[in-house]
Amino acid sequence: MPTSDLLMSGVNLMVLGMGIVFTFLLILVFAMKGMSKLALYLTARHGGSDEVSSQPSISGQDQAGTRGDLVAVITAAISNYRATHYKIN
Amino acid sequence: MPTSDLLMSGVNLMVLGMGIVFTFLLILVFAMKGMSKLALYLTARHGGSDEVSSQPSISGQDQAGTRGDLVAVITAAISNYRATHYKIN
Amino acid sequence: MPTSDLLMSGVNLMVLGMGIVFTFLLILVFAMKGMSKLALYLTARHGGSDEVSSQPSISGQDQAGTRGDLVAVITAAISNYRATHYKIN
Amino acid sequence: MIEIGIQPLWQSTGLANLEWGQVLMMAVGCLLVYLAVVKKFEPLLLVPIGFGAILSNIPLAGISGPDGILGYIYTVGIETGVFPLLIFMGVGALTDFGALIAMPWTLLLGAAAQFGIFVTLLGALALNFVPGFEFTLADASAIAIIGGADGPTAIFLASRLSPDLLGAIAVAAYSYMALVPIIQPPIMRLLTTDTERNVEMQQLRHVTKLEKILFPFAVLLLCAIFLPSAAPLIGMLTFGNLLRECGVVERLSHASQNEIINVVTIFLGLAVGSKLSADKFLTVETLGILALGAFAFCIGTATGVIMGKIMYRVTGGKVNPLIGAAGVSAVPMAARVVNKVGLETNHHNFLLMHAMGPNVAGVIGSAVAAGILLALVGV
Amino acid sequence: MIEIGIQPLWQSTGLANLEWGQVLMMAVGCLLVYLAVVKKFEPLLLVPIGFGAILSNIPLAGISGPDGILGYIYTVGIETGVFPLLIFMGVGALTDFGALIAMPWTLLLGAAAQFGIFVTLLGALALNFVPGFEFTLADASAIAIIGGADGPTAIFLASRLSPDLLGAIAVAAYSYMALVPIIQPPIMRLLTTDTERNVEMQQLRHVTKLEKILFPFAVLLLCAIFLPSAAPLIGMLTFGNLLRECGVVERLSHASQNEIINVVTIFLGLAVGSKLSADKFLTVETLGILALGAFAFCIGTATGVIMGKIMYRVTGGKVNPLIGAAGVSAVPMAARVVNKVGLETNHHNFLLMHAMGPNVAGVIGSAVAAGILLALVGV
Amino acid sequence: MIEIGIQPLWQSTGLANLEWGQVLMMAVGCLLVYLAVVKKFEPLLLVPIGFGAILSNIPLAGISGPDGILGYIYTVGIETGVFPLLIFMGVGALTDFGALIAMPWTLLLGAAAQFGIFVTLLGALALNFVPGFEFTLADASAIAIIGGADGPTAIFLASRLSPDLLGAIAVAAYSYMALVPIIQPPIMRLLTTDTERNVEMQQLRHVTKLEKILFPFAVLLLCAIFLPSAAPLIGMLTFGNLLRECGVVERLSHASQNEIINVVTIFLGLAVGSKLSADKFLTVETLGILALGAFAFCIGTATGVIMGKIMYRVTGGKVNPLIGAAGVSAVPMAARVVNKVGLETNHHNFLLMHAMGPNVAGVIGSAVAAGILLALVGV
Ligand code: NA
Ligand code: NA
Ligand code: NA
Repeated sequence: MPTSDLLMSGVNLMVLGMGIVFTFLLILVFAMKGMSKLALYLTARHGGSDEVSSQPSISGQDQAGTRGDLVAVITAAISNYRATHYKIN
Repeated sequence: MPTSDLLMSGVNLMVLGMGIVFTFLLILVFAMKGMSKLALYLTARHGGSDEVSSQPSISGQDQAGTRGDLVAVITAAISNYRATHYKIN
Repeated sequence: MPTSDLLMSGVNLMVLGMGIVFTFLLILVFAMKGMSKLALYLTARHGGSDEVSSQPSISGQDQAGTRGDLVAVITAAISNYRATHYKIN
Repeated sequence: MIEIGIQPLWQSTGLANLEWGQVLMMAVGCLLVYLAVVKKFEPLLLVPIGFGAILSNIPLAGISGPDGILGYIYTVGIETGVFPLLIFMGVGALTDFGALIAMPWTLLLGAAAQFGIFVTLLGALALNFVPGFEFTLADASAIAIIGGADGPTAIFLASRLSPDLLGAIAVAAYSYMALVPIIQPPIMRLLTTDTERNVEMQQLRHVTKLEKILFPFAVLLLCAIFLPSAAPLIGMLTFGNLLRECGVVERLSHASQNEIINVVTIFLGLAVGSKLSADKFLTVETLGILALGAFAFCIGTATGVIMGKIMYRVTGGKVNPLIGAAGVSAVPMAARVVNKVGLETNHHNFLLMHAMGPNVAGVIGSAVAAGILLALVGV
Repeated sequence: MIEIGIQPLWQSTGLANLEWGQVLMMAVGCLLVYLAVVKKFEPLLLVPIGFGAILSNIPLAGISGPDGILGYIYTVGIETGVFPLLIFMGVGALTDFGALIAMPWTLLLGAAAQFGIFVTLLGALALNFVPGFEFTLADASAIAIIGGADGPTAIFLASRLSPDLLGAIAVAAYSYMALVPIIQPPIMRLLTTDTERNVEMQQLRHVTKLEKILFPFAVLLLCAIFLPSAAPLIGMLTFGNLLRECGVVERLSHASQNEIINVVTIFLGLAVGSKLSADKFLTVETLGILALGAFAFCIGTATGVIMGKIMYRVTGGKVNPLIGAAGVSAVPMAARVVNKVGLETNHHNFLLMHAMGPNVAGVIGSAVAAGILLALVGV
Repeated sequence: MIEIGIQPLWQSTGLANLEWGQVLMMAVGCLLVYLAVVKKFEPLLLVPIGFGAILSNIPLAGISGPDGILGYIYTVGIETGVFPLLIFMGVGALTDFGALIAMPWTLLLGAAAQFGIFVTLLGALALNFVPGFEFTLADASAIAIIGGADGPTAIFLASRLSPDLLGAIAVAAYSYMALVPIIQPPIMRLLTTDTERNVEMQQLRHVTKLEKILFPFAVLLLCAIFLPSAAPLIGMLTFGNLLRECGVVERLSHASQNEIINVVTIFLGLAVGSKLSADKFLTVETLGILALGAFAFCIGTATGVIMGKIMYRVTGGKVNPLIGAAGVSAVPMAARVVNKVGLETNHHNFLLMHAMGPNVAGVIGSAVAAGILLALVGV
């Protein structure tokens, strides 16, 4: 395929690709909004005290870094060592 | 194979199967009794103080659950971290 | 191949093999001396305080064995649990 | 030159290729995850199985196809039988057989509870009278093993005898294992009297370290002599247990109980889920399998308890018949159920330790039953 | 009888068989290790990649050949696509999507930043006008994905569309991800005003556990419906995230975040390194790929920021446009860069949490872009 | 219709199919486990090897057959050479080469101790004069490597040169490594004078972090230039060591030292055990291998000590010749033996650290010897 044709294909791909990316993520925005509404409704209906904080964190890092105290370490060690919850068959 | 023949085979399988299961486990009962006798004899002969308690436990669970205190955690952490006993070739 | 010929091959292999082993490791001796000189020069030039002690140890063993105290355990637990440093893509 | 119109673009969406069966199977996958997360049904298995079902029913993606990741995992781990055997090794490393060694007679309870397996085999064959069912002897055997209440054994046997039914069998096995606390108590209450349930058993004797080390050899030896077809399962179980008990390979014991079993559980679950395709699962046979599975659990519980009653008689009232129900395996859930039902009648009667004996005996019992089925029905 | 003279002995040394290209590639490997160890360039990947490059260029040893360990690892893990997908599972298990759930609109920032991918695709094709370059559409697509700033996605796509360029693409992807703190700030400062950079965003709302559990299903559902070609990547990502959030499979979540991702990272790195052979890497095309990669990152950053500026206008100044730069992914580095640039202007303005939204949106965005490229360009 | 009589049932038992050789091999397996558990002979390897031997000799079960789990593990891990190489990576990650870097001359002790390998090669060939022995040059080389006192190296070489003898060679290698505290001291005492054993060596110099990082590159570079056939072993060893020392990839270093080496050790042991079949092991050749192995260890120890004595002379009494015995490798057991024998003569003379130098040099030395044998004898 001559380079100019390839470039035409590339332009098509770009337009189409960015279009799909945007469309897809836009739909996802609305899906998430709907999902959140549903979740909040369900959580509220079922009593709904909820233990998850709104502070997102990259797993583990903050726990061991920011609150890097004995309690955190011991909690970590416990949760790490608990070979426990494996129901064995 | 017609279903009735299949059923006959099934009945045979059942009788035979349960027979073998029972026979096998019955032999195992005696094997275990013999094994225990041998083990107790050997243990007694070799001085025989023995550190294993009779309380069976699903691995780990009790340690971290029941005795879930600092000592247990630290023991766990040590035994977990000991990259030690690997003789390296 | 008759055994005597095999033996001749074996003698050749022995002479050659030990020769190569010795030559190789002798060259390595000098390579290591050169490498150490380079490293010490570079370390000195770059300020060069260096945290590694000269006490070689089989990994981990000494830490948990010799200095098997709380600090070591907690260090171990922390370093073990740090799911942290994984940059996630 | 790529010029893409609306038509081919539409053809590359999932929507355009979605079949009803796939939608239903994704719903089944979501249901399994729901049961796992909300109802705490064996979450370690049902979360990966459920999600695997969703992934493998996405149209066009081919995730469970021959070049998809789930397809690869299935070929490497299930078709070879390696994954269930590794899980069994981990189970061995996680299990303390002390209670069984202290009470070897409870092996008979573990034997009796396997009756559920063989009755179910008959039931599966009888279903062939109903139009729409066509179970071969191999199919029926694979279905029957659900009554063993032992996930890896069921997956191992199904992968050998009836791979097409593997998905439904694994789902049924784990679902009913999770339902043990609901299925078992009524049967246990029905078959026992108050006096029987009230029996306090004497404390377990001390078990020495040497006994625990010799135990795996004793079991494996008998298996090698009499039932070599059960040797892969029993062999890996006893190997794991030896790693645990020998006391000199803590690194390996730890790896079996953690890294290996965790990683394999994820892959096993996903691979089982990849077998939940519409054409294999959305059949009347699956309904039959689900019904037979429940039936198997009930029968197994009942025969276990009945054998418990026999031992109660023979020993002059020293054995609480409830512990027979633990013989189905479903470790350690069934033992806990026994403990709970026992406490209902007598608030000071803790049967947990005594129920662990038949409970782990049930694991051996169903591996033995699987070996028999393999030997007699397998090619 | 072995009688060995000097000649055949000399012929079995590396020195006698060394080619210049191999020497250069070993030097490239050393350079990558140097960058990783001294400059802290993505050490988890670049140390194994660099060392893999050294190993695979040792003459006669054949370590990356069909019978060598790196060759086996490549065949098993990369050719099948299994390794990058497992890394993606681990990434899902390590990622908290809470910030994104709290601010779903930031998904659009993650979309905008993917513009870098498609512009680079055009750039790669345009390079064909330069003599010496002959990129096919598949090559160009694989190169373009560097702009996604997401290692496993890049490796996955390259292994499918252009295996010969895999080494160079992976090296470029990880190198530029490490350079994010150097590449992004000037562009961010250039495109924003002081007022814009000064915007303090309101605190994130509380995100419930249920939302976090439903989130992976929402994403996967849309992917299954509209873009099944992205389902392997998105599927494993959401699976890992479900393990993390569902709260009932801590063992499996821990295994995904640690054992699996660590072990796979070692092998993935070595296998990628095994593709750094002289004849594949020491070409003018690699220079082109490196240039295009830098270009892609710049464009992606710029379009992210520009979309941020649009959202700043639309919301009447509630959105700080800087967070758009985090849309390229490069989690969590890009979010930290946003935070740092934000603090330069306003010492009390911590943007880290707000930047995490577009940051993880960028991961989804580039997986979506990869799916599109696979669907439209893949065979 | 299945109707099963006594005859076919009996035919499916192990008892009916048991051969004497299998009984003996199971006994050998039990003996290995006994040595491991009671005598603490290298339990990490000998427990899995012994149990693998038992499993693979169960009649009919086919556990080490082409469709058995041990057969799969052998094909995937040993035939490819991947498992011993991964163990070597772990060994590299577990080894601190600091003592060697501080005393590079001790490399010569590690060289001298390899004499045991080549003398044993000659011995194996000489055994061909005895009727019943027919060792090829490849067999003899594989047997000789037992003298390297390094398990993974022995398994790697044997899997390449003489797979049929792999089982016996691995068993001999690990058994003698466990016997180091019994084999070495008499030889050490015999060859040294009281004055020599009394030498206190000066404290090791400080080794910088940079030296430790550059060390793996120095070793690999020389290997690449002069002996590429040793590159797979040396390459993985130095890669593991770089992960350990570079300080920026703690996750990967931890994974190499734990998850990977533990899991691979279990599988490696089982797979080696699967080669302990009666027809391969119960031959007069195995007796020869066992005798040659002991011989190899003695010679290696002696030549190591003799080289120590030479260094004692050359340095004017600064080197304690005992540390030469550690040159056989068997890390860290041989170094401990040196320490113990040293303390017998002088209660304040701790030689452990000084013995670690030749000890780890021995690992490199035997990998080099393996490379030479591969280059000269391998196809
Ligand atoms: Na059972
Ligand atoms: Na991205
Ligand atoms: Na050695």
